[in-house]
Amino acid sequence: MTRMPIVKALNTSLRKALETDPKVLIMGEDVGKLGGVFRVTDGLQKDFGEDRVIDTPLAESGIVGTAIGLALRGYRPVVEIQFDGFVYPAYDQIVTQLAKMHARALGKVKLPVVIRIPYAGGIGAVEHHSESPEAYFAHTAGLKVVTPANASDAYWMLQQAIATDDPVIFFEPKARYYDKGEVSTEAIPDPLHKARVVAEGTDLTLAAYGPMVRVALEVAAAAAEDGRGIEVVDLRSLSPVDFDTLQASVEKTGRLVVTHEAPVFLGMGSEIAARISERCFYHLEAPVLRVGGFHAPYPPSRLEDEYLPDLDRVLDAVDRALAF
Amino acid sequence: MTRMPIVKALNTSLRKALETDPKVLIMGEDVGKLGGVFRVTDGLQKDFGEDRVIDTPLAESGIVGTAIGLALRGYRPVVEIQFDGFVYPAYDQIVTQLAKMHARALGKVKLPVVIRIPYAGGIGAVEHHSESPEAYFAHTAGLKVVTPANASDAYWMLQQAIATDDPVIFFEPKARYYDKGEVSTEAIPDPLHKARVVAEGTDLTLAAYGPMVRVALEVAAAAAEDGRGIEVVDLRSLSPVDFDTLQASVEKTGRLVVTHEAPVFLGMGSEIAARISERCFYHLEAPVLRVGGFHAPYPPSRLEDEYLPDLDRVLDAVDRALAF
Amino acid sequence: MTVDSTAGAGKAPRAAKKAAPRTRAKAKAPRTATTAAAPELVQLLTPEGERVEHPDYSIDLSPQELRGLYRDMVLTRRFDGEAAALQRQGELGLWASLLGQEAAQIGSGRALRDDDYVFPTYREHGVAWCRGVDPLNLLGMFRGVNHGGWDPNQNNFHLYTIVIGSQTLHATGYAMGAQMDGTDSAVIAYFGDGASSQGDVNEAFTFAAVYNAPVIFFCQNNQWAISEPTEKQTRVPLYQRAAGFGFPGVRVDGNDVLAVMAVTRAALERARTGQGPMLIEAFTYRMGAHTTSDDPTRYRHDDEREAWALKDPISRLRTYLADNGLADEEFLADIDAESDRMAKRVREGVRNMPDPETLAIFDNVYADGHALVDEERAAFAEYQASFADAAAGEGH
Amino acid sequence: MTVDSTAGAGKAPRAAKKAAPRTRAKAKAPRTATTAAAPELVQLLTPEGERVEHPDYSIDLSPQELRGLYRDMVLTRRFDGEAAALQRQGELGLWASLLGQEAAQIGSGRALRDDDYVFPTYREHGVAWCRGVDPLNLLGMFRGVNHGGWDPNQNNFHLYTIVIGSQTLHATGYAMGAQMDGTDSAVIAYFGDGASSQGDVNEAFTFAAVYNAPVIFFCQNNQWAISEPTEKQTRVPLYQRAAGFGFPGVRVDGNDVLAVMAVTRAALERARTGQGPMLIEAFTYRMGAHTTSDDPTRYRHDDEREAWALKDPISRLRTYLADNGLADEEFLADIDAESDRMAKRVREGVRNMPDPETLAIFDNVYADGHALVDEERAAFAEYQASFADAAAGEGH
Ligand SMILES: Cc1ncc(C[n+]2csc(CCOP(=O)(O)OP(=O)(O)O)c2C)c(N)n1
Ligand SMILES: Cc1ncc(C[n+]2csc(CCOP(=O)(O)OP(=O)(O)O)c2C)c(N)n1
Ligand SMILES: [Mg+2]
Ligand SMILES: [Mg+2]
Repeated sequence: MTRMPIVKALNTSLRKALETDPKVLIMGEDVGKLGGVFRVTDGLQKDFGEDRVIDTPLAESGIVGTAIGLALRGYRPVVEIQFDGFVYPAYDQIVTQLAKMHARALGKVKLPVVIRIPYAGGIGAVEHHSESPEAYFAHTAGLKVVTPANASDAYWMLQQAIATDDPVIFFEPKARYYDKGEVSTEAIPDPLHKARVVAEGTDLTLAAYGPMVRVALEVAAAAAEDGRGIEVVDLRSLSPVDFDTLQASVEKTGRLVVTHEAPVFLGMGSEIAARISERCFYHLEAPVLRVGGFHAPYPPSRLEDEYLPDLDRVLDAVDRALAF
Repeated sequence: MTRMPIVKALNTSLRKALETDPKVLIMGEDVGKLGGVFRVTDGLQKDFGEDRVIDTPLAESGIVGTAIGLALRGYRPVVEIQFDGFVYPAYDQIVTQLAKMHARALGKVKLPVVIRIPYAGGIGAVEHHSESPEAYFAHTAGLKVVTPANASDAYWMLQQAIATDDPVIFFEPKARYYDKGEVSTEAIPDPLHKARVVAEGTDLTLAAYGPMVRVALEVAAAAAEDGRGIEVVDLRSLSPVDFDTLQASVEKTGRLVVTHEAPVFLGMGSEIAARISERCFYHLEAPVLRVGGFHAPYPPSRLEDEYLPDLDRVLDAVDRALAF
Repeated sequence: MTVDSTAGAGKAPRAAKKAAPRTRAKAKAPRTATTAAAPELVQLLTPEGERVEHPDYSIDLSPQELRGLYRDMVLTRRFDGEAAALQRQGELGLWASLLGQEAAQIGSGRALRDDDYVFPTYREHGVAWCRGVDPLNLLGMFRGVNHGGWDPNQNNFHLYTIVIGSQTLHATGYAMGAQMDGTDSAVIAYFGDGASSQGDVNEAFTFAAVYNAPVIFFCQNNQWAISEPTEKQTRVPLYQRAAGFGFPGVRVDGNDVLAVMAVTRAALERARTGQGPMLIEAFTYRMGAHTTSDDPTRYRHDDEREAWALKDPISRLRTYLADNGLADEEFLADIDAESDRMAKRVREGVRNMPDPETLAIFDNVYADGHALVDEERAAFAEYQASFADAAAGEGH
Repeated sequence: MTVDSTAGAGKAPRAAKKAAPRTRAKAKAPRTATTAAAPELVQLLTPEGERVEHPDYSIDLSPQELRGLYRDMVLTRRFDGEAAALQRQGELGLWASLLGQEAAQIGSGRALRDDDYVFPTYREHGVAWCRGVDPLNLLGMFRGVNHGGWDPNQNNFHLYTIVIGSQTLHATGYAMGAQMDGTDSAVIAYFGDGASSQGDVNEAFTFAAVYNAPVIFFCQNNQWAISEPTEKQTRVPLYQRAAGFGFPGVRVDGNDVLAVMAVTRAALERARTGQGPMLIEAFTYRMGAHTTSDDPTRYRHDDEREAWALKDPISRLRTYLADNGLADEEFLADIDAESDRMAKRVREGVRNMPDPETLAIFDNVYADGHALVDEERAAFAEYQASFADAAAGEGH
């Protein structure tokens, strides 16, 4: 057990993957000497060489497209997209090629490509550096989508994503990169696509993932002071979503609030609300409420505290759900 | 009033727009002499010249990117993307530029660009020619998304989309191109973003759009034989969605089924189910049920009849909702 | 039957007389056609079937090899014609014909080694043939029973790619891998003149150059991208694109199987010896429609097609073989018989191709499984079973 | 203070002595630096401040114009330094410095006519200056109060674009429009060496060539894309990319304001007279970090920077002005004073820049309104009011 920030857990996980599987490659802009703009790949090129940790031309479609070719050749590329807002030039390669090629080949080729994307806001950045595009990927069959919320998950989920024979979009909550947690490189981790109850409670279920898990735990703590038991579920996986864990919780609590930074309209919360409303129709004592970003471009950073769902806004939804 | 197929209504609408506004341009692959692979632009280059009806290089990002530049110069480009599955190379320009530029400029520039996309399946085509990517666009703030289901709407909604000062993604149900309907070029059309009740009923609301409206009407007719009154709502606009019309219907019927060709997971139905479940919490006598495509790539055409929601599958959901 | 009309009709040249097409072709050549190659065009066999030399590229093939190329082209054309016929008969939903591009595909395809890897578009039936891919495999996607579905690694021939240009990046990545593996295998990526405009293709050029990847970019400039002539994609010859990315480009007569083979061999040799990528522009012509859904009469003139018919890749090699006593009646008859057998097999194979099982919709979406897919599959199976139950119930 | 250290420190050269930098620079030049321009590099003013001629490009400026360019560069550098300081003081969230690229930006910016249109990246503060954009406007996005937000049509200077390469397509489209309008205005698109790899930039080349659009592609090759040297983007000089798309490319000494101006003027003249696009590669150097978030010590050596410091764009023009008696103490003092005034205004302006209203989140998402945005705005306003109410309630 070592205590380390998420960014270090990711770095350690990548190092482990490079050490144990010679087919693992790291590709991206500035991942080499610089170690990535967030230093997730710090020191890796030095130790594993320019063939394993590859600084690429500045072209996201090219990065993902060549990663696909490398995967076809038997490699397991781990691609870094520098920021959420820069994944779109690669969207075509991701949606029409990476996601569909296994099916196109009737299973005869596999595409073990991981695309790491530092995502979400709260770091005071300029435009395109704070977005939460996860729904675009979760809606796409053929992709798996996961997002860790703590250092241990960062380490293990990245190991598991790299070991998966399917393409995985790996969203890293960049505002949490320096959140520290215990990491055991020995422990037996939870399955990659399992949600986890991170706080127990009986009055209401609060579902969150990535950067919002910390906020959700704060909400639970604040509510506890008022004597209300909030059960917080860290979804961890967005495709597939572990609806069984969520359903079990909602059957117990009768109420669900979902929160994420992405815009509410057609965000993950919409699918969760739709499905849980169906699965728990007779258990729900209040409609599923959603707290998320607005239907607006991510605002300039001086407004991001207002734009992002925070303790107060989530608590407000919790209150409304409980008042039903 | 003239009876014409949707494809002709679109052609007539484009001709009208070219005639009345010299700033309107048509751009795309094969839109010139060929008149587009579906002939939507048939004859327009001949009559309006190569400067107004522009055959472009084979590069979707380039098409949308230059359309943005033309819009900045005061033009109103109407872009054709040849098939749904080929819009992704332009996704970056659409999401990071077209959708956001008006806000980036604090309103000082407008982006009146229409992107026409023949979409959805049922035409026996090869891969990438039958997809329903509307949720990717409806989730994106800054875009408007609409889809006509009949010839009159095809004519008028395209007129309205071109007149809009915002970017509009205009989805054309390609399998319905030859469905005929009356078009009056004099009538006062419904507002672009208004849903329309196309069949009245009191037992259940069935929401559909684009290609599924015809199926929904067949469902209503079949159900009527069994003495059940299905109210069919043609959503017409997917961003924004006219939830008021939908809510009014559901408050009357107490039940809602939503159907679309796109995969259910994070499809339009998820947002509709989530929001109507919230708005009509005390009115719903059954959970909102969704009938759509599966979480799988659009299958080879010999399987598309099974993949697409059809009369039977929608009726099955109607039965289940009514049985609740 | 004359050489030209044979080529024009796209039929296997079974009754071709040993005519003297050289002079006739010259006499008939319309203004737009140049029978002599432009200086930038590598040519080793003229449209009239005459062997010429080129300062940079040469080839020396045995009679058997020459006959092999001829056989490949004839069989490929026959297959293509058969598939088009099957489409007309409703057995295929669509067909993308390679008519006119046989030399570009056979010349390059036969230059490859088994361990080289091919990334095709949707029109490389001739290259598939060279790789030993069962022609029936190519028809599945056009029939609508799958999206391709063959095993790319069985013949080192990747699946057909429909999204224009995408495969050039896959090829580049694959070549980067081949290089890292320390092999001397090379990779070849096919694409069209229209595709040259796509960002992906140009990004592939950048990656290939920067990593010095052993990849050949093989552009079949068939003059058209559906209805758009090449001038809508570029205002200079496409082979010139390469130099600006730092590797050589060459334009070859794409209807001259010998020149294509020579140039492709040279490019492969460069790639194998660590000299990096190369762009080959095979200057050819799409004799047919873009696909069976297309109507080229809307956008191009017959005389263009007629001019190109005079440069037919098959007739010029037949003339050469005949002129040099390399092909006798027996040889030609054998090919005819083989063509017939192949065509019969293709027809029967297509007609007997089973439709996929409904639940195949859920197969191979993921390699490692996915809860949602499992759930949807189960629900759909149950839904379908309910009809069977109802039917069975009624039967009682 | 010597010329080199002045340039190196990035300060306005207020106390520069009239040294003889020519010989010194030569003596100190490390191996990687060439004081004499490579033959392919257009240069009209050497790093030592000596006027030289070029066979294809010439310029003849009045003393006033020369002093104007000098003033522009000094003020731009001062503004840049001031912004960097404001970032260190926490007034800005980020700053992307143009230090070292003043000549590339001023030389090209001053070649433009008012009716020409500029599509910048995020680093064109010098071009903005030439267009008359209020420097304060540039700081809004770096402070985080907006995403740019100036009116592009006021100075024909488009918003900064962060997604690499996108703006080259906007510029091309805009130029197509200018051409259709029958004007002789031109458009200039700025982008970096890194950006040259993006598909969008290459698609812009294709569109510009095919439509013969009056657009200048102005690439500031500052040798780095964050931590990646230009070799990670191309293996041949970038200006050569153009020829393969069918238009001319030229490499100019990007630290030579005269050469940049001459080349840009020539490109504009071509564009205005219907000769289509041109690519200019301004060979320059990013003297600072990529942005204030970057730490270049991790990936590049000081000696590279030192070598480039010898080619500083401002010192060479100052030397030339001084050598030719075109700038006296008063002129230099005036610029200093003007710099100080401007810096003061910028400092104060930034500090007084108001934060946007919270509800501005919902403004300008759409021009014609959108029901969902209206609904969310109303709900959020109500939510916020509930706190005010609560606070008011508590106050009672
Ligand atoms: C990204 C994308 N856009 C559009 C299409 C539709 N489309 C299919 S083939 C084609 C023309 C291709 O022309 P070219 O590259 O010259 O190849 P050819 O068909 O001539 O062999 C087009 C536009 C597509 N398949 N992919
Ligand atoms: C599509 C995209 N990918 C990545 C980034 C992150 N990024 C910002 S600047 C930059 C380097 C740009 O280099 P260059 O084009 O040479 O311009 P310079 O910064 O040197 O002026 C990168 C990778 C981005 N802004 N957009
Ligand atoms: Mg072509
Ligand atoms: Mg740079």
